[in-house]
Amino acid sequence: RAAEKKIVVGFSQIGAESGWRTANTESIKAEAAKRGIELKFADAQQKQENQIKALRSFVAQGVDVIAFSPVVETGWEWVLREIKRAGIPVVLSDRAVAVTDDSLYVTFIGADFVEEGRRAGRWLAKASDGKAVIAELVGTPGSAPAIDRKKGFTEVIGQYPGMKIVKSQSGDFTRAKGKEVMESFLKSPDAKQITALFAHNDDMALGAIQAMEEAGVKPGKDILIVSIDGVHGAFEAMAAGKLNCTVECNPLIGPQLFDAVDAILAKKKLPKRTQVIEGVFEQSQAAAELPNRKY
Amino acid sequence: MKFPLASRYLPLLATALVLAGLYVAGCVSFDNFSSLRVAVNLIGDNGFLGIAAIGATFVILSGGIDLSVGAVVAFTSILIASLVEDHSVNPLAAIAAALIVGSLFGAAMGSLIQWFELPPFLVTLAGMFLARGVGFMIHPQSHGIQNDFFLQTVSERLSLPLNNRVSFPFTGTCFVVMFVLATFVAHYTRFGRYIYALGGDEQSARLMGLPVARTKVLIYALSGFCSALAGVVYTFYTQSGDPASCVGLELDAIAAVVIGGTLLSGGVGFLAGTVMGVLILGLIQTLITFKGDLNSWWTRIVAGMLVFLFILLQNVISSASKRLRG
Amino acid sequence: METEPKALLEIRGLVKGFPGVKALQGVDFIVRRSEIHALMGENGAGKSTLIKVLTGVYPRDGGTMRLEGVEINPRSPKMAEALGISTVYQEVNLIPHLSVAENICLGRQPTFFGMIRWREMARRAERALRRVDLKLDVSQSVASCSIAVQQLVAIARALDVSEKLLVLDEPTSSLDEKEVGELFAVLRKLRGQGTGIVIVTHFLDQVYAISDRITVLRDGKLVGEFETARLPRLKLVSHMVGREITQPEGSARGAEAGEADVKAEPLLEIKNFGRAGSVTAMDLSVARGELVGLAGLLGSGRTETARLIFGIDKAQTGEMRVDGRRTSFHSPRQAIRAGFAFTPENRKVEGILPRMSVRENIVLALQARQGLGQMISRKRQLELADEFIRRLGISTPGPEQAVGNLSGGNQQKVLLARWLVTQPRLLILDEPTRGIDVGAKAEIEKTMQELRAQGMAILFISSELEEVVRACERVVVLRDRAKVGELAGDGISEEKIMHMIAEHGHGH
Amino acid sequence: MATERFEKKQARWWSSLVWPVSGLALLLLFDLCFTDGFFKLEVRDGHLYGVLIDILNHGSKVMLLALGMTLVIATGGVDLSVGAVMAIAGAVAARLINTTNVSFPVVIGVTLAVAIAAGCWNGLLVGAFRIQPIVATLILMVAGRGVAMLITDGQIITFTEPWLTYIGNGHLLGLPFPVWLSGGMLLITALLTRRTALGLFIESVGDNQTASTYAGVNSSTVKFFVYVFSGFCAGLAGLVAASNIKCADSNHAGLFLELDAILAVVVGGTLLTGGRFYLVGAMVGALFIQTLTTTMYMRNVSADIAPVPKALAILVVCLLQSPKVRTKFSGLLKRRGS
Ligand SMILES: Nc1ncnc2c1ncn2[C@@H]1O[C@H](COP(=O)(O)OP(=O)(O)OP(=O)(O)O)[C@@H](O)[C@H]1O
Ligand SMILES: Nc1ncnc2c1ncn2[C@@H]1O[C@H](COP(=O)(O)OP(=O)(O)OP(=O)(O)O)[C@@H](O)[C@H]1O
Ligand SMILES: [Mg+2]
Ligand SMILES: [Mg+2]
Repeated sequence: RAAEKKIVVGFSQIGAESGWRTANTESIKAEAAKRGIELKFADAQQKQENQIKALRSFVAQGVDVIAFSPVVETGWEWVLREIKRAGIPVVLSDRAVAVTDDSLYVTFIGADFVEEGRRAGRWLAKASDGKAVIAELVGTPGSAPAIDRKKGFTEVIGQYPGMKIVKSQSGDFTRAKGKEVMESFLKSPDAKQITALFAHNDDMALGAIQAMEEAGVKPGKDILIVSIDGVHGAFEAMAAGKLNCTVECNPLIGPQLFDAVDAILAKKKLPKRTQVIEGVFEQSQAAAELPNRKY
Repeated sequence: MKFPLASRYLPLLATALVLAGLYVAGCVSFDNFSSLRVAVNLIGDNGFLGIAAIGATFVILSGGIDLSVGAVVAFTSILIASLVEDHSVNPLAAIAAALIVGSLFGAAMGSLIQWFELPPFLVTLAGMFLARGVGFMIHPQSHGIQNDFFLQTVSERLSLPLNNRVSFPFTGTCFVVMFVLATFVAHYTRFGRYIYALGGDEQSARLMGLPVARTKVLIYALSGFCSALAGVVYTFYTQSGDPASCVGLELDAIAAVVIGGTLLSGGVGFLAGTVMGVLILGLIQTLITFKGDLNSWWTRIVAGMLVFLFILLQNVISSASKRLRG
Repeated sequence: METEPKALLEIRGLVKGFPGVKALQGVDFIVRRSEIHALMGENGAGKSTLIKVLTGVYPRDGGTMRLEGVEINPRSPKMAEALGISTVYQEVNLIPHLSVAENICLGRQPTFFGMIRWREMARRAERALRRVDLKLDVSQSVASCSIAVQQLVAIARALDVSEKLLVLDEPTSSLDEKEVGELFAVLRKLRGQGTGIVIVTHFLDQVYAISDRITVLRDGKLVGEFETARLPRLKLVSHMVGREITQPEGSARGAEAGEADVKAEPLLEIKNFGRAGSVTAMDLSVARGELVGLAGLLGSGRTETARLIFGIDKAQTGEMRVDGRRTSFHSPRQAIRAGFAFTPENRKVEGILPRMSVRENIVLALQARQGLGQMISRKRQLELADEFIRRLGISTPGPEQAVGNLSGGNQQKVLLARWLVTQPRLLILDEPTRGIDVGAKAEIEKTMQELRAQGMAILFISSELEEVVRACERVVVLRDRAKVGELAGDGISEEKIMHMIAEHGHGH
Repeated sequence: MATERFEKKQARWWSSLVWPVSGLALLLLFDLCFTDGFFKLEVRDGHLYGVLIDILNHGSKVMLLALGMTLVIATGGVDLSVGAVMAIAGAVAARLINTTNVSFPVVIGVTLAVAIAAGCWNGLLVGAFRIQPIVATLILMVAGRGVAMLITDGQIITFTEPWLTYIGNGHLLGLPFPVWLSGGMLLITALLTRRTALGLFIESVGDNQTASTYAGVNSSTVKFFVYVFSGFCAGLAGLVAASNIKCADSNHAGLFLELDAILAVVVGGTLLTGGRFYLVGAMVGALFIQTLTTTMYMRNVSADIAPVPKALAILVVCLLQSPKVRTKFSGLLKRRGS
């Protein structure tokens, strides 16, 4: 009887704040449709409380598996326990949670933000021979990617005495803010020294590139630019020589996610953590990679 | 003999009717919607919003506005988390401290509004920025609480089992208790009536010899207290503190108050209306989650349309019943 | 125990200024125990300001105040109340959305361990209202009561607060004779119990009927204190206006009343006009150049009739003809376009735009009728404002003063000016003389007659029967929200009107 | 009526500006003393270049919004939907410009028409259905961003069309085009409200709606108009925002800008309860907010604690505006002087 019933998966997404996120959502939806799984999708609009509400509502609806990308790391203990009591397995995607009892979820599929920061740092150290005066465009204050990427990045450049961050300001992960903040960086007295830019995501880097062009600074040449995500626009910019490097953060985790769901329902054992396959792309690879970018 | 229900209760009745209609519509369209768990979730999940909205109701009834709500909730949550985790303060003491700080913060804003005759909008906006910034100073990111009081006592022991699967969470209990207390304050204390008087006509209230200054400061203190309590409930709910949380919560609170029939210009409204407003916003969210096939943008559009539909029905019902009564 | 009557309240050298206005310039004012003391003066003389300084609404710039010999310095009405001074301010100051009972008991609600006892409160409110002989459902909201009822509620509240010193600023401005009589009976009783009472009114009859002493202010200065019995009326008026006055002549109803043989066809005609819960089956007509009065007791439906005609409320039955053509108005705008004008009785809520200037308040209706595009030039606006400030004697520092800062009577004049500038065909005046001083009242009556002579039709509502009788050539009498009769020409007299009202039994 | 005749005191339009301007001046003075390079201006590629120009440029979005918002607030209302309308406008423009065969004027025309339609929706709810402005506009605030995302499919849509990018990036006579746009709109709004009776009607509705209705002002129509106008202004601001970054970002365009616009209006001296309004004051308010933001960027104030100095700055402006504080202050000065 159970076999005839369609599998129902509840998925709570953080929001739709960027093209990256939309691609992430689409990948999951498309994969669910492909496998004939009924997906209950809930958008939390960046709010943890909305997400908790959605998770509890999934319990009330009696879904088979719950998956979600947590808005923040902490604060999931109670609701996860409630889900566990209801006997529903949980899969985390994209971001991890901090819980005392890791039996509260089955597996985590996603990126390691700290590692992304490290990769960006390593690339910059190599490209600049360990000597760089860096401006940093930080993500939204308090958000996990902003904090972790900064952490990874500073960890790496801390090993190079010739590298230091002179400007650091939040660009809220948006192009408009990235541009506005970069403009003010470029007008500050120490602007001339800046040799590199680290942006926590591609959108801010793309905004900053516009600001540089308007100020008569050559992006990618006068100032080395490294950012994270690897969206389509970033590859275009790299192909045009305006961006130097992007650290990929792959949103297309739909297949991996539903592989995990299938495995759980088939009562197979899963590793606690599944890393998403990600790369670091430089200008030389851009033109070749560009056609493969769907988001 | 007059109809016992005075016409001032009409909007309330209309709101209740539409709320019930919305609920029934949900039950008809979705399996499991009528389950006890959904109803319990509705109250428990919206507990902190409800408490914040109760505070906002007092302020709006008095003709003011408080934009600091969301920031104070976030500030309180991170304050408690930091006190309990980093400074090993007793959880109850931390909660008490947070409530006191919240009330004082509100009272300070109230004093500025009263003594310097500053517009509440600006003062509470400044308060919002301040609370947000100080929250980040305490701890720059979300901070989990491992203390047993939060992990065990609040979430397990203090929730009331209703049947063997569903229990009424403590956050919901806080909401209900706060609602009862607030209703008592609003309708059975002089202070409560002064709030209405202040919102009805501040000039007249002063000329009638009411203690306008004291009342005003107290109202903002009360709102600060409610925000802080909402923050406490939020920490119960998430068992963590987060300085970045609850952005725009004040708008949800104000929306709930206004949907509940309270006039933004002050003087007219009921706490019961506010509670219904909160439940309506929650119900709309629940309906969308149960629907489950809307993408992010359709979620917003449908949410907006549901609010619109609700307001429209509410208007139609209350004006029709007014006409019926002549 | 009757020693020499010691002063209850003693004010010396009181000074108060506003930006551009010296409202009080060294005023002395003394009230004794068991005395009713009238405070008189033209609009803007400073009466209300004196009262507001006394009760701590405004801080004073100079002078001393003593109550029972003790220096007092109240900084809020609350403190004044605590000292035993209870006040009814000029504009009705109640909380519109709260019930009558609450308004009366606000601040003094009976409580049981801090919990308000609503039943007891209603009982207490009823008792307070009974003192001013008012019976009504105390759970209804104040906003749903007519302005006269609101005034009575405010008085009932003040009577309930304290009995040492009672200050009433124009308490009778919208009451009819019967209500005034009730109020005075209460005041006399209080006087017998030792209360000192200050009353402000522009009705000379009332002053002589009730007061023991009179203090006259003019332009913020004290003119003098007089014993009422020894001060002839003309003398009082002279003191108020500051020059000698000869008897103003009684009947303003001109000689033309006789030649009103074949009046032009009526400008406005309503038949069987009415609305459930408001007015039933009203017939009424007003012709060009005719001044028709609407008389009736408080709550008899005069205001409601005016609102129906002006399109504020929509009539449900009957028909309306303007110039013989069937018309109906859905909004005041339409009525205004047809050449109607209406000064509402509740100037605070329905009349003035408090934060806008005298100039803007005056030109608003004219501009609204002309529409958006044809903006009246600033120069023309100032001309109009200046003209009416002069004509109606509006006392203001200038046309740019915010209307909310004017004295009550002057606000009323601004409202009148607003409609006079539109040169309407039909002018509906609902208690236009409310709170207006004697001189200005005569001026308004004169203006009405002039306008009538120029062919304007006027519908005049006033609680002062005397005024109605003097001015109108036809009077429609209302009772219980229905028309009970009509008087015309020499048939109009106060007795006949009263008789008509009383004919069908009494009570409302 | 022999009261003393005082000279006619005409309220001059700039007298209300003193306080917001002094708030801004105070902030600029701070920057002059403590922020290096803030006042550096140079000519590059034939146009002015410097932080001050950036402030004007970036401030123009809020300035445009504040123009509409001033009128809305003057009627006693509020328009929360402007940010969402900006997003819709940007989305429509980007979508259309990337469609072949659609010329630039058509794009602008359609975009502004859509923005006006959004304003009509708000105006209808508030003016005709008498829904409280805050909920009425909340509906579009929530749904509008969804509509914008629907138009762009949740993606960032970039464009390169030169005219459209000119709106947010071009220069005219040495100044950025958005500055001219907001200046021009200020002029138009001022003419519209002060050379016709519209300003009088708006203020009267805000001061006492009942009274102005009885005086023949069509308050529903006045309200309807101000929301339409606000929608139009938001449409322009949306075009500028999109053009500035050469793409439509439905998620972030105009996010939380409604709050800045309201703040600008209130700092400018207009009361939230309605009545008198001050257009130039609102412009100064908008510049104040932008100056504050830019100052924080320049001084490297970390974004997470940036709200604290912002709060303090708002409080200072508040206190400057408070009549109570002013009288106390001038009393103090007088005592000193005598
Ligand atoms: N708040 C205020 N601001 C500025 N001027 C004021 C204010 N209140 C009163 N005035 C002015 O003070 C003067 C005295 O006003 P007041 O109200 O005392 O007159 P009044 O004698 O009560 O007149 P009325 O009979 O019309 O009520 C008037 O010229 C008035 O314009
Ligand atoms: N806005 C209103 N809403 C509801 N009821 C009203 C309103 N205004 C007046 N009433 C009621 O209608 C009745 C008739 O009032 P109306 O004001 O027409 O009487 P009036 O003859 O003008 O007497 P008054 O001297 O009191 O003005 C009163 O009993 C009053 O309580
Ligand atoms: Mg007076
Ligand atoms: Mg009347």
